[in-house]
Amino acid sequence: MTIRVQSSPFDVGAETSDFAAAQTGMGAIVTFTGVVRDLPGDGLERMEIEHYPGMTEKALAAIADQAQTRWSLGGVLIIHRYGTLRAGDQIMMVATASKHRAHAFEAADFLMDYLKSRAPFWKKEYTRSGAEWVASKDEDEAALTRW
Amino acid sequence: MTIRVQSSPFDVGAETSDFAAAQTGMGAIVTFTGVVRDLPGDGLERMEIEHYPGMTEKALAAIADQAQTRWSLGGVLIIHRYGTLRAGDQIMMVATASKHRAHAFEAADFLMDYLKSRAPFWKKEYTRSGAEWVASKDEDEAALTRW
Amino acid sequence: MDILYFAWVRERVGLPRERIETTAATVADLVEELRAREERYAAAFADLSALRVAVDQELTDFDAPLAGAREVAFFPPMTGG
Amino acid sequence: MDILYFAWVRERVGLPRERIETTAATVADLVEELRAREERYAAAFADLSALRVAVDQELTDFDAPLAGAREVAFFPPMTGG
Repeated sequence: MTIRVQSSPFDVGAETSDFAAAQTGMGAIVTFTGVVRDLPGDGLERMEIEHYPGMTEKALAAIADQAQTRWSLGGVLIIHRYGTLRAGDQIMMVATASKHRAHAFEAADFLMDYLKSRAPFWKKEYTRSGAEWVASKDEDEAALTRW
Repeated sequence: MTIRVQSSPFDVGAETSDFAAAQTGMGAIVTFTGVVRDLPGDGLERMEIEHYPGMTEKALAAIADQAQTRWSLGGVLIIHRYGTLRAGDQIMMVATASKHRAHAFEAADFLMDYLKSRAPFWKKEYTRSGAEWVASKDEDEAALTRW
Repeated sequence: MDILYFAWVRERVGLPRERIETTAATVADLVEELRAREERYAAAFADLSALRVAVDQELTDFDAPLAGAREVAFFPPMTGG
Repeated sequence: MDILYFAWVRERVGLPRERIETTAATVADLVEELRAREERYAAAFADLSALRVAVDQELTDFDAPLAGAREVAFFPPMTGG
């Protein structure tokens, strides 16, 4: 299991390559990459991501542990950035490997749902008209009941 | 939409990078990579993948079209190899991009289910004790009823 | 009409493709014609439930009409991915 | 005890962390103490349903006991991913 919380960009291609190369006996590899979207209207000047150093790493490791308990997985990778990002920047990625494609897909989907609502990150969006904390969505919390 | 049917290996890292770079306004990118697994017991000497040139490309394009009709997607990429492969070789990949993570996940999962049962590829496994065509699984056909 | 065979169907028939003259109205009629030819065809087409068919590169059923068809392919269920 | 604030809770309280002496038995008791201090705390803790709390870096509830706790953090619902 690899957990990285970093302000610097990551290279999704190199990460995917390295992750795939590190797996043995796995038939299926799924990756998810989250990208900062521009805002309609004013446009996004930048996004600031705040996190809780210490707790963040623990929370992500606990989520990855849960995934490894629920599905038969090889590797699990989670990378999440903090600090200043702009539209088009890659904000985070997860990767899962399993012998079975359904496990790899479900585990990646699960990681994303939990990461959104249980890992201590907060986003603030800056536009020409001001700055606003991104509100959590009821649907994100509701998504956890799928698992 | 990009469909590639090729005997040569592909670089999953470079493909993921290029795919991600080509998307605009997409918040979510999902990739699935299929890897040849070794066989218990005798071990896999090699796998030969046969396909139906002409129909293969059409069938994959039709599956990608269906995905684009059902979900709100940016790009869709499908790469599938044919010819000789060995354990650990990457056999195929799909990538999907969407504004919404659920769409990207579901579309990639759908592409895999359809590709398995509706694209004209056949696998033959060679071991020390002989060669055998891989039998289709009832569960693969059943998976299509999810959609 | 071009007839194509893939995977173990190809191996049983002993060739990947052939051109034949036929007046078969449906895929099923064509299968009957082929079966009657030689033992290797009878072996390849022994169990239709184990076979799939494409007419002009589109998956279809054994009762599909062949009017205007240029290419018919027989093969086992696909195992890609 | 170290008290940490994140996102708009941090902005309302006006600082990211502070060390306080408290005999509060539960998180809810601690919130009452903080609210009574100054207007900026009252503003930050006006609506508990909009807040989440972690004790020693584990998410928990407002009725969680504080015996032995070294670090309590208050923040809005997370929005990562």
